[in-house]
Amino acid sequence: MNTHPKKLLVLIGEYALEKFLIRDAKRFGAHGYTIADVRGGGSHGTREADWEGSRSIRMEVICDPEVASAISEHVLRNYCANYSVSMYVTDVAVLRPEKF
Amino acid sequence: MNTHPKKLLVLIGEYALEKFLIRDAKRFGAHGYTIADVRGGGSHGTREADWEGSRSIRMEVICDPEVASAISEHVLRNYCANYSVSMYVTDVAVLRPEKF
Amino acid sequence: MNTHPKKLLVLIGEYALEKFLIRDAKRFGAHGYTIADVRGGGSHGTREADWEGSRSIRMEVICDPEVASAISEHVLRNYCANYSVSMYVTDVAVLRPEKF
Amino acid sequence: MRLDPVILFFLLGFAARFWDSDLKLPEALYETLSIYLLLAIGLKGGVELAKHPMGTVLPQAAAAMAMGACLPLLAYPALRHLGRLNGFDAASIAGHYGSVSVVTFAVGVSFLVKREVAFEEYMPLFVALMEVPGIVVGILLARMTGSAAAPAVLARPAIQWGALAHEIFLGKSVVLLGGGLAIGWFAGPSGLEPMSPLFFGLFKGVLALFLLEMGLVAAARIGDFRRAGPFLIGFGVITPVLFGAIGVLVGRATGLSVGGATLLGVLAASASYIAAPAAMRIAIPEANPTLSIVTALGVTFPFNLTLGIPLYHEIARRLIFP
Amino acid sequence: MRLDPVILFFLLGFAARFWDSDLKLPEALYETLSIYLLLAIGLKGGVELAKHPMGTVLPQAAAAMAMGACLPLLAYPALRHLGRLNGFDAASIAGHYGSVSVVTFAVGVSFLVKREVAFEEYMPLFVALMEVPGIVVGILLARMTGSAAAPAVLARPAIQWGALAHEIFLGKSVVLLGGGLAIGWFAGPSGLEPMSPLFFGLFKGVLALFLLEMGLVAAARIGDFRRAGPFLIGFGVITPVLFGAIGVLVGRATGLSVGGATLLGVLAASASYIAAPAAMRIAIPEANPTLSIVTALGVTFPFNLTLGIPLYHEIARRLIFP
Amino acid sequence: MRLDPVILFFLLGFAARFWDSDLKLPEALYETLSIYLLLAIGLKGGVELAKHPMGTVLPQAAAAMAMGACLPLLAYPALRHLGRLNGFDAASIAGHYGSVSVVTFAVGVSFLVKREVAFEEYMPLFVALMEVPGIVVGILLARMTGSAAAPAVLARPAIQWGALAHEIFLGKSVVLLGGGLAIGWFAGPSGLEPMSPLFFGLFKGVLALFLLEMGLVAAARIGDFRRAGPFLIGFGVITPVLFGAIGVLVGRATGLSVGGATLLGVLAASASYIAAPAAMRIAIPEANPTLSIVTALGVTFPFNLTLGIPLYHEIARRLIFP
Ligand SMILES: Nc1ncnc2c1ncn2[C@@H]1O[C@H](COP(=O)(O)O)[C@@H](O)[C@H]1O
Ligand SMILES: Nc1ncnc2c1ncn2[C@@H]1O[C@H](COP(=O)(O)O)[C@@H](O)[C@H]1O
Ligand SMILES: Nc1ncnc2c1ncn2[C@@H]1O[C@H](COP(=O)(O)O)[C@@H](O)[C@H]1O
Ligand code: NA
Ligand code: NA
Ligand code: NA
Repeated sequence: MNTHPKKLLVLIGEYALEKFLIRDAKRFGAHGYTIADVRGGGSHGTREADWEGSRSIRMEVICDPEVASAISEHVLRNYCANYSVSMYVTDVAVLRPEKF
Repeated sequence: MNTHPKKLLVLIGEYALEKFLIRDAKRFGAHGYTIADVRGGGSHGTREADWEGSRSIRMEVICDPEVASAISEHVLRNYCANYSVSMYVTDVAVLRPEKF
Repeated sequence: MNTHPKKLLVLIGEYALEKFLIRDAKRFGAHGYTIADVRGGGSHGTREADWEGSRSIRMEVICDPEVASAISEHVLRNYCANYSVSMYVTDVAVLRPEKF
Repeated sequence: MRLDPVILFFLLGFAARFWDSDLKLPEALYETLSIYLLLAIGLKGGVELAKHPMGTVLPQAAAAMAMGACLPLLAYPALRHLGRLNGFDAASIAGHYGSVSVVTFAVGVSFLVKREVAFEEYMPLFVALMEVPGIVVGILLARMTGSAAAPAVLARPAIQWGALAHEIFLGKSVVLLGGGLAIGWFAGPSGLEPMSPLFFGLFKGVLALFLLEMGLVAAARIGDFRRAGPFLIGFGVITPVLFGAIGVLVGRATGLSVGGATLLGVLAASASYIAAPAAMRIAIPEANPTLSIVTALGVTFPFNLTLGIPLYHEIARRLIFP
Repeated sequence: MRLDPVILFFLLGFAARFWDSDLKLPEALYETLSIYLLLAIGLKGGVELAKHPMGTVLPQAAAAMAMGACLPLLAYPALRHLGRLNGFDAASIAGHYGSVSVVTFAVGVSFLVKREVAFEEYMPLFVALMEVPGIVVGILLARMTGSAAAPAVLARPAIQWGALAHEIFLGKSVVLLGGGLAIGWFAGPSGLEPMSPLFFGLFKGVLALFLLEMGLVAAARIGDFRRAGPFLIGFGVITPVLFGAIGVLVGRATGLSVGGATLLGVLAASASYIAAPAAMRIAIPEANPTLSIVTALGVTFPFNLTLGIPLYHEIARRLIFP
Repeated sequence: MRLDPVILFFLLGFAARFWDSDLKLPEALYETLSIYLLLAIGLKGGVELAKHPMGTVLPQAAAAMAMGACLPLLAYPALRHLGRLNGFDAASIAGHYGSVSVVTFAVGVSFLVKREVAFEEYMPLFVALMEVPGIVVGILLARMTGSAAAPAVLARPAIQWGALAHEIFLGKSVVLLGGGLAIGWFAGPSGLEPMSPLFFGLFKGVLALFLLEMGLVAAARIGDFRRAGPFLIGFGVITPVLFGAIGVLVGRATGLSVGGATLLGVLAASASYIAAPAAMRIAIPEANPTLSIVTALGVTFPFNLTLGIPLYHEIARRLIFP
């Protein structure tokens, strides 16, 4: 199997941010994204998705390291002060590097 | 903690493929799988899960490296030409290697 | 991008365990968690989430390695004998290490 | 004898899944339907309860609860000694059969209504009251005998009764049935009148949809029949007949009408698959949930829907007006 | 002419999405509404079917099925040669137009009811019967001509007819329509009476909600119009007019009333967007699903709702009582 | 005084969650119920609106909108100076109280209907009109005073009015209320008649289910009371009383009946928890959403349901027919 290293950036945050995160990810060069509805808890309390104000999403972006850096720094600078957001990056291998 | 290295294969694709992907994963030796409903976007456009034709799934398979290769090459060969599918592989550590 | 290594612990199991897993994760030092509803299959058979008894969850915890060990060993000791549970750990990089 | 059409929905679901159709009801719909049914049955019972003197109802209620608590004590030895199940599995299954199935009850009511058989309208009260005792006795059986018999991995500490009571009494089905009863009782028929198109008018249709879903769920468990084995399949047919007869007798003894005794028989004969599985999974984790679900949902539930309910009615008719 | 209010819901959904509102219906609601509509239409048809002699219905049913199988054969050459589409895309789109849209049918019924035009009440039977043949013919077209024409990556083995038949006949829409028909036929009007508040009373309101959702979905596909190109947009308007006229003629030839012929025209003119897309995605993976969806849902569906249905009715009136 | 039964559902939800029951409504159900309520209220209002001369309605509507815009200007200084909140939090909370709660309005209507008090049937128009102005004024307050006062991390550029207007006017609640109004107005009573079993017949029952859910949600926020502190709890009780009285007075001044003035009082007294939280989260991200939600949903909403509505009605009765 001929694989190629990429980064997987995962963003977990309020549903209200969804459209902004999609827009930003594209702007900084991501070719795609995947979003799941989640619930969770952290420093901003419990978000149970029982009500529209407490819905959360988990967004995955497979991309190059520079893109991951650019998106995550943008998110850190612009959203983390005022919104519940968690982020992490991990290494993944993909088969079709041109796709991501 | 006594952990053992395994591969995590993640497949993101159209809901229509779900039953085929499950069948194929088992056939190539996976002992289990986990599926979540997701939405997303990529080279085939936006899939918002607003309607049955635009539902997407994210499937995780923890397995040995050979199994991950076999599944992902099979998917690449059989589905990627005609369906929206993304794949990646990453390293994970498990506690009970015999389970996966 | 100035990142810091952490562990990502993923627990996949029966919905009935959700509240216990949250409680345990906090007790062993996790600062947060994220949960998604999933379906899947493994050694305990197929769990299709078609009915409340067959609902499954996927829980993610970003934490220090010791916390990941503590949680996963606790889960292994207390739940794995009687419940459907899968676990794995992987390396992730975070931007704000104090958060997790 | 024509089948009640709601049962045709069960058969449709069962057939669809059996032949591997891709028909699926979204999980949120399943949950919504079950919340609706529990609440609507509670409301109905509460409204009727307000009309009856407590002096008549209380002794009947006490008898129903006592019966629910005793039934597992009959089932347990059979499961343990005839079926050679381990203590945990036997106790868990016994608890499921001590508790009741809300949907079987609703189909029983529909059966009587179609045949224009009168019954005590406050019967839903008994559904709420009989949910819990059987489960509690099942758990007690597991704690007393199970721990010695099965290869428990954990040194199990003393029973945490507080947590357990919480788990059972605040489970969704008890809250919705009980809450519905209280609201119905408090608001009375006129208070609920504006809500009756939703909670009463749609009831039968929602029941049909729920049975469609239960057919899908039951058929998905066909593969587990092998694991259950012939003993449990037999148990799933014989137990409801015996328990149904006991229920009718208790109904007669406490002065219920033919219709009421039929429904008490239905409750006794039915096995829980909403409240009990959830409670047992936490309280007796060592028990294999597949066994109780296959037996309760795969065998006893369809048996009751098709043959059981008419049978208990027949028993009630012959017993009470012989 | 006043628009049927259900169409206003479609327009509301379309406008909301067009102007980028954040209004979204949960996916579970979409699925629930579509399950409800299929089942309710089937039940309605089954109840009515029981009232009519099979001798009248069977020839009409056979004609409707035959028509459904022939329509793709008309569409395919146009798509292939005028539209210069590859064989897979042409076959897939042809199959969508051979099959039918359940919701367009329901709006057609509502149109006739509002104008107090009578029609054969068992028409839902034809919905169920016409779902499948067009799809099968579309798939056959793809297998026969497509494989040579398109750059298939895979050496495609012989057609697996068993798997394909399973996919189509056990798809959710056939199961729900067919199952509803069977239950309605078996239970009869009196048997379904207790469920009628849910399945019949709420029908029009649920249809309105579903159209709201379809408006949202259709508007979300506006961006794909460019990819479809002017040919397909024209195809999406002209085909329903031709097929609608054919349907009316077939209806007249088989002795349907003006209302019945109108509805057969509506069925012929409508393109499937529940059963066909799901089946085609599996059976003709090489076809681009965007093309068929934009044409069927983005062009033909709104055309039929607004202009098509009144037009087919006009044709039927002039043809049958000239 | 007997509580309206819909409020019992709120109490049931509250109690269930307070005692840590595992009762949960699926999120898709919550969304479905809220979409239904918004649409049904809009449709109802639109149907009634068509019956009234615009000359009467327009001045009342203008007064209601103006009132909605002014109320935050009263609330803001109190929050800022008495409550010592920072500018963002004060502006956000003020905006929530300028806007309205659709569900509180529906309970108010149910209160009047039960007591057979007549009211202007086009009142739902005011719900739609009063949703937005308070929110806009809240945002303006934040932009004008907040930026200086709070530790904004970002150098905030000029307000993007286009994006903001889009966010607010195309939010789901405005679209559904406004769309419902338009459809109801256009289709008229006869046009909506076939949909009335869904949109009007089930209304009260759906409201009850939604209140059950709101009880669960409100009780889940009990832990946040500490964070809100005594000032906000007091604010959550006193503000609705003052605003309710203002609303009744404005209603009287513009010639509304006792019932209409009561409902305008209810609207003024209520705080938004559907439209406002969503808009504020985007427009004033610096504001802590917990504070506004605890106050609006945890304090003011239950207060209005139980004590507020009867109080505003009493004020209206004494004021208008003293
Ligand atoms: N340590 C963690 N592990 C996994 N998910 C987390 C963690 N901390 C926070 N989250 C997720 O991120 C969301 C926002 O986090 P916070 O801003 O800390 O409240 C939470 O609601 C969780 O879903
Ligand atoms: N770069 C990416 N990161 C994360 N998910 C992706 C990415 N590209 C595609 N996907 C997911 O894979 C699906 C199919 O991708 P595509 O075939 O590129 O349209 C999309 O709908 C997304 O859910
Ligand atoms: N190899 C695997 N890869 C991914 N998920 C798995 C795997 N094995 C099990 N799971 C998940 O873990 C759950 C419990 O597993 P088990 O206890 O093996 O039945 C399953 O229902 C799956 O959701
Ligand atoms: Na029982
Ligand atoms: Na057609
Ligand atoms: Na207000």
